[in-house]
Amino acid sequence: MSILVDESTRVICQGFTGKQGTFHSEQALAYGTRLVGGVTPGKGGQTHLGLPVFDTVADAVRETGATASMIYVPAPFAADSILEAAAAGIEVIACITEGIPVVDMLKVKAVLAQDYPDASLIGPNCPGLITPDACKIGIMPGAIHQKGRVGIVSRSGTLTYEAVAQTTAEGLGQSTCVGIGGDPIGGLDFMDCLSRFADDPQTELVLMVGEIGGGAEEAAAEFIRQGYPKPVVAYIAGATAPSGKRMGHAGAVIAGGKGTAAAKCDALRAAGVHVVESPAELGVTAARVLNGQSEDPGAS
Amino acid sequence: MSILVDESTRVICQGFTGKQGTFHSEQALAYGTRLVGGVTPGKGGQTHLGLPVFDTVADAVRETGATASMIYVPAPFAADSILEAAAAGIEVIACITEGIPVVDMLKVKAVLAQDYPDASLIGPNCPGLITPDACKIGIMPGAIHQKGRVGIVSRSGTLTYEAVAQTTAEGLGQSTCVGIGGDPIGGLDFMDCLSRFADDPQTELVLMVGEIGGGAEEAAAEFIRQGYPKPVVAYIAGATAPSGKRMGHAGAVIAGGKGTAAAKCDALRAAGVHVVESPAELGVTAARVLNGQSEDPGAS
Amino acid sequence: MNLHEYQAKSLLSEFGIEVPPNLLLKQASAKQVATALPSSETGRWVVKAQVHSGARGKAGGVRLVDSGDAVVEAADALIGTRLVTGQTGPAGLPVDAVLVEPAATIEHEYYLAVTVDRALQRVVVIASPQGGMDIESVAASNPEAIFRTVVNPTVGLAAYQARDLAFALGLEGTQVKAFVSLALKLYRAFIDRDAALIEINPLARLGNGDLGIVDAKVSLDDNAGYRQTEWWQQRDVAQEDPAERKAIDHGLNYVSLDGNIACMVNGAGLAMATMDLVQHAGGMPANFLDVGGGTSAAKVTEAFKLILENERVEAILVNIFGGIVRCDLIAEGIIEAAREVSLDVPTVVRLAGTNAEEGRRMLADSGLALTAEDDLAAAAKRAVTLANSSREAS
Amino acid sequence: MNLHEYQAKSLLSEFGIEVPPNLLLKQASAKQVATALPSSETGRWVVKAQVHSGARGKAGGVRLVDSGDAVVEAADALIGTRLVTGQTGPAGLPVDAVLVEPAATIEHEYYLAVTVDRALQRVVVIASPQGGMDIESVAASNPEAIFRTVVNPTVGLAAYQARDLAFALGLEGTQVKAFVSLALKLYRAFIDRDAALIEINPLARLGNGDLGIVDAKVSLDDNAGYRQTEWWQQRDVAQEDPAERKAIDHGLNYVSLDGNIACMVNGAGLAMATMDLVQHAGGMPANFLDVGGGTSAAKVTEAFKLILENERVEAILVNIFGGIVRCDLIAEGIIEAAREVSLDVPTVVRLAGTNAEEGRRMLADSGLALTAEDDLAAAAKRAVTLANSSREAS
Repeated sequence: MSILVDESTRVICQGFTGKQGTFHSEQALAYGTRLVGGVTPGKGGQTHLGLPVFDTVADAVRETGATASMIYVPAPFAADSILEAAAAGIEVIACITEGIPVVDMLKVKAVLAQDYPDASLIGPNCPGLITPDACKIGIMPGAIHQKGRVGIVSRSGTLTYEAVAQTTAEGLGQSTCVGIGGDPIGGLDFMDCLSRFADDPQTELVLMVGEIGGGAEEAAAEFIRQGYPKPVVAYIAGATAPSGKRMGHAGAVIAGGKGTAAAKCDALRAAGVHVVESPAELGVTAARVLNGQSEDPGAS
Repeated sequence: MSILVDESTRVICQGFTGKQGTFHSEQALAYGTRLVGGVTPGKGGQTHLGLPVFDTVADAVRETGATASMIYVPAPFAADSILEAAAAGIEVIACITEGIPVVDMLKVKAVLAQDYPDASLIGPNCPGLITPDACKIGIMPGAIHQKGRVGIVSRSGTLTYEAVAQTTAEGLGQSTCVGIGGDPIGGLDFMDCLSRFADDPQTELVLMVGEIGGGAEEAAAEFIRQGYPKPVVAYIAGATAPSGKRMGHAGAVIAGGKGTAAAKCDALRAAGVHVVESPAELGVTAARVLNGQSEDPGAS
Repeated sequence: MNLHEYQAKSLLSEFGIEVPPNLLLKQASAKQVATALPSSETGRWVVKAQVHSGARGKAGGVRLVDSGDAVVEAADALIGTRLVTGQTGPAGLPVDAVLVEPAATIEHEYYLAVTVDRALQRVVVIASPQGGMDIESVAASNPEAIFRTVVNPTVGLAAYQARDLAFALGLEGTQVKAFVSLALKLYRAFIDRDAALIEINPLARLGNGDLGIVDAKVSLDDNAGYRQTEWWQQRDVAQEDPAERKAIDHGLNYVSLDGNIACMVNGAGLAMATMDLVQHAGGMPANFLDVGGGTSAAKVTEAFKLILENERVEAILVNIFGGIVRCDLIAEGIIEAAREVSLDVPTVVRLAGTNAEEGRRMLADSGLALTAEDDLAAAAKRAVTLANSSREAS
Repeated sequence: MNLHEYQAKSLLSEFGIEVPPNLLLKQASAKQVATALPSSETGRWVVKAQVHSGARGKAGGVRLVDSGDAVVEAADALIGTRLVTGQTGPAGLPVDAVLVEPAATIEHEYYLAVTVDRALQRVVVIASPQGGMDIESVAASNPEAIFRTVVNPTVGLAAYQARDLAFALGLEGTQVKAFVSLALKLYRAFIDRDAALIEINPLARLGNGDLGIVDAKVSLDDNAGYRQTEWWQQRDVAQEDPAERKAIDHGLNYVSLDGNIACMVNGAGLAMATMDLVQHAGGMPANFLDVGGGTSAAKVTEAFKLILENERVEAILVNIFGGIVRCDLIAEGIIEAAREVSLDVPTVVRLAGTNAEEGRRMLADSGLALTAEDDLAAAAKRAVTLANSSREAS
C-alpha cells in the first residue's frame, strides 16, 4: 500500500512536449511510472517518447484511463491546467510549476473545493510525489528512494530529498513521499497528507518537514493532538532565518506569534511529535522511534 | 413538526425599517411569528415596532439568537444581504426581493455552496415560507393557512395561496408552505423541499406547484421516481402559455423537449405523482389521495 | 431586453472582439453610402434589416448586392417597411434601419453562444459545428453536434474550456487560439453587461482561414437595467408589441394571445393557471396579464384599458388572490376603471385572500354589472359562458 | 516587489480612490515648489522621504513645515541622504525623492489593509481603530482591537463585510459609506494589480469628519510581474540590497546575514536547514542563498562571486542535493568559479543526489583545495572548524 499513487496509477503529463515535461517524463518512465501519454494543445495525434499526445486532458483521460497528472506548464497557464485536469476527472494533480500568481491560485482553490472536492492537488511549486518502486510523479531523484515504512510530507523540495536519503540510509524506506510545495496558496496540506498516511497500513511513521511562515504546521499539530494513530517526526527549517525580512506583512503578523520555527516546534512538541533540532537527525530519529527506543516525547 | 421553521424559530428582518420590511414585519408579528429584531445599517440602536434595530446581521444574531431572516432589501443590495445573513450564521434565509440580476445570484449560489452549505436560501422573488400557527416569514396572507397534513412547495406566489386555500377548505391544512420563487437562479428547489418533507412526520402528502421553463420539475420527478415515501400531488402552470415567447433562448432550448408543461407533467406522472390538469383540483385531489380513494397513478 | 444586431456588435467590440466593418443606414442615403461604405474584398455587400427577430434571411430581410447603388436600392426597399418572419407573427416588425457589411467568403458556419442554464444554475457556453441555422433545429435533429461547457463563476470561462470547445468543433492551428480568445471575451461581455444571451450565429470560417463574426444577437437581463443604463437607454421600443410596451410602462406584465377571454390576474403563476382554467372550461385566453405584487387602483385601471384595446375580447376574467395586494384596492380599481372606460364586456371577478370580503362588498355596492364568483373553476366557466352568450347575442 | 508611497497612491487612484494632492520632488526645487505646491488648509505641509521602509517619522524622514521655502529646505535636507530607520539596518536606504502633501487635521487614526492569509487560503481585509502605529504592535498588545474579514474569491469583498468592519471601527453616518466604498476599491486594486499587501496606515478621520488616506503601502506579488509590467518597470532597484538585487538579476535568491559561514544551497528549505545546521555546529550563517532548481555552471559562478563580496565570510559551505540540478554541473560551476575568482576561502562541498559521485570525482580531479563531505552535519561542522582555524591563522 501507499497513498495517492501506486504501481497501477496511470499518469499523464501536461506540458508533455516542452523541455521540462519531456525531461521529467523520460525520468518517470525510466523509474517505471506507468506514464500513458501527455497533453500539448495543438499536438494531438502526435507521438512523443513513444506515447500518444492529446489536445486536451479530457481526450487523454478518455483514451488512456489516466487518473493522475503531472503539470510542467509555464506559470501563466498552469492554473488553467490544474482546472483542466480536475474537470477531466484526474484524481491526483501534481503541479510542479513555480511562479503561479497568488490570485490565480486563490481562484483555483475555490473552484476545486466547489466542483472537484475529490481531486487532490499537490503543489504548485513542489517537487511532486513518489511511491518508491511504483510511481514517480515529479522532479525528485528516484534513485535515493527505497520502498519502506516511512511516509514523508514536506513543504520543501531538496530538503525532502535529505529526509528521503536519511530514511533510506537507515534502512527504513518510504511508503510515499509528498512534496506539498512552498507557495502561500497550495493544494494538499500537512493535515491532508497526515490523514491519508493514518489510513495507509504500509506507513508506520510520518516524517514531516516544515518551514517558517504561515500556520500549516500549527494546524497539523492541532490535528495530531486530537489523536493521531502513528508516531510523527518533524523538522522545521528556518530557526536561524532572519525574522521580518520577507514575513513583514499583516497576514503573517496577525496570526500573532505563529509563523516562527520556535512556535511551530512548540506546537508540534505539545502534540506529541518528535521534533528534531537538526535536519541531519531526521533519519536516526525515525529509526529510534520505530525501534521503540524513544519514550513518548509528550511525557518528557 | 414542520420543515425549516416552527414556533421556536427566532426571526429577524433585513430591510427592517423600510416600507416593505415594516409592513410585513407587522404582519409577521400579528401572525405570531417570533420576530426578534431587524437590521438596517446605520440605524443600529434604534427601536422599530418595539423591537431592536441592528447595524449588521452579525450584531442581530449575537444579540437575539436569530436563526432565520426575511429580506426586504431593494434588488441592487439584496444579493449582499443574502450573503450577510449566511455569514452571520442564519440558517433559513427567505429573500422576498424580486429583480435581482442573474449574475449576482450566480455568485451568491456559488458562495453559499462553498462557504455556507448548511444555510437554506428561499427565493429570491418568492412569497417566503410559513408554518401555520407558528411562523410566517413572507408576504403570504396568513389567514388562509391552517395547521395540518400537507406540505406545499411552489415556484409561484399567488398560485401557492390558491393551493393553500384549497387544502384549508378541504380540512387538510398545511405542515409548511415554501414558495421557492420563480427566478432562474434561486435557493432551495423542489428536490430540497421534497427531501425535507420526506423526513417530517407531520407532512403526509406533498403538493407541488410548478411552472413552465427550466428543468426543476423534471429533476424533482426523477428524485421521486427513485423512491419517495409520501404521495405527491402536482400542478404545472402554463399548459396554454405561448411557447417561444419568452423562452426562446439557447439554455432552455438545448434541454431539448424539457421546459413545456406537457413534458413536466409526463415526467411527474411517470414518477408516480398525481398530476392535476386544473389548478382548481389541487385540494380535492390531495384529499382523495390522503383518504385512500385514489389508486396508484403509475399503475393507471 | 433585446439589442439590434448593430448594437450587439457595438457592445461586443467594447470587449475587444473584432466585428466586420459596417455602415448603419436609417434612410437610404446615396451620399452616405458613397462616403462611408466599407470596402469589400468580394465586391459584394449584405444589407440587413434591423429587427428583433431571427430568420430574417428567409423573410427577405437580408439582401446581397454588388454595388453602392444596389446598397441604396436594397436599403430603400427595406427601410420603412414591416418585416414578417417566422418569429414575428403576421404584423411583422418595423424596419427603421439597415446594417450594411461587406459580404465575406464563408467556408463553414459555426454556432457559439453564452447563456444561463437554469437547471445547472450556471452560465454555459454552447458551440456547434452546425451553425447558420436555428440551434433549436440542431438540438432536435442532431443533438450530438452541440457541445456545452459549464462555467464556474469564480474563475469564469477557463481557457481550457474554450479550447475543449475549439477542438470539439474541429478547429485547427491559429483558429484554436482565435476561438479561445473570442470565447473568453464573449464570457467577459456576458458578465460585465449582465446579458441573458449572447449568440454568434453564424461564426464563420472565412476564405482565408480566419474566424469571423457574421451575425450576433444579444439579450440583456431585464433585472439589471439599473446598472446597464447605457444600453437600456438605447432600447428600441418600436420593436416591441405596443400593448406589451404600454404594459411595461405601467409596471404590468402583458402578453397578447389569440383567444377571446381576457385575463387580469396577480402573479405570473396564477395568471398562467387562470389561462389554463379558461382553456379547461372550453375558452381561449386573449392574453396573459400579471398586474404584479404592488398593485394600485391606477394600475388596475390601466390594465382594463389595455385589455379593452383588444377587439377580440368577449369576456373578462379578473382573478385576484390577495397577498401583498389587498382585494379592496383591486375592487376600487375595478370600479374606477369600469367608470372611466365604459365597461361593456361581461366581466367575472373572483377575489380571494386579504380583504376579499370587503372587495366583494364594494363591487356589489358599486351598481356595476359585474359577476362575482368565489370559486376559481366556477369563475372560469362563467367567463366562458358569458363570452359565448355575448357572441350569440351580437 | 515594494512600491514607494507616491507610486502606491498613484496605483490606488487608478481605482477611483481619493488620495491627497501631492508633489513629488526629486531635487529640492524652489521653482517647482512655487508653481506646483498643493494648497494647504492648515498652512502646513509634510515632506516625506520616499524609501522602502516604515518608521520613517521616528527616523527623521517625515518633516512638518509651514511654508514653501521650508518645503524646499526639508527636501534639500533629505534628498541625497540615506535614511536609517528601525527597519533598514545600519546602512539605511537612499532618499532619491520626497513626497510633499498638505498636512491634514487628523482627529483619529485607523488601520486598513488587504493581504493573503496563508492559513485560510483566502484574501483577508484587516482593520483596526488603532492606526498610525505598527499593526504588529497592536496585534501584540491589543489583539481584540484588530478586526478581520475573510473574502470569498467568487464575489470578492462584499459590501456587508466592509460595513461590518466600518461599524467595528466605530464609524458613523457618511463615514460608513465612505469606508465601504474605499474598502471595495482597495480589494479591487489588490486583485487587479496582483498585490501581496495594500496597507493604509493611517487612514485618518479628518477635522471635517471625512476619511482620508495619509500613508499607503503597496507590495506586489513577485509571481505576477509578467502581467503587471507597468508597475514592474517602475521598480526602484536603488532601494534594494545591492547583493540581493544582483542575485535576483542572476536568478538567485540571496539574503545578507551577519555571520561568517557563507552558504550556497539549492532549494529554499534546504538552504534554511543548512543555516540551522551551521548554527547547530556553533557557527553563524553569513547569508541565505538558494541557487534554485535550474542551476547552471554560470549561475554557480555568480553565486560564488556574490558570496565572496562579503568580507565577513571565513568559510563557504556548499550543500547541493541534486534533483533537477545535476551535481556534475554544480561541480563544473564550482571549478570554473574557483578559477575565475581566486577562491582563497576554505570551502566545504557536500554533493548528494543526481550525479553526485561524478561531481565529487570532478572536484577531486580539479586539484582545487576543496573539502568534500558526504554527510550533512559533518559538512557543517567542518565549515565551522575551518572558519575558526582560518580566523586563528590570520
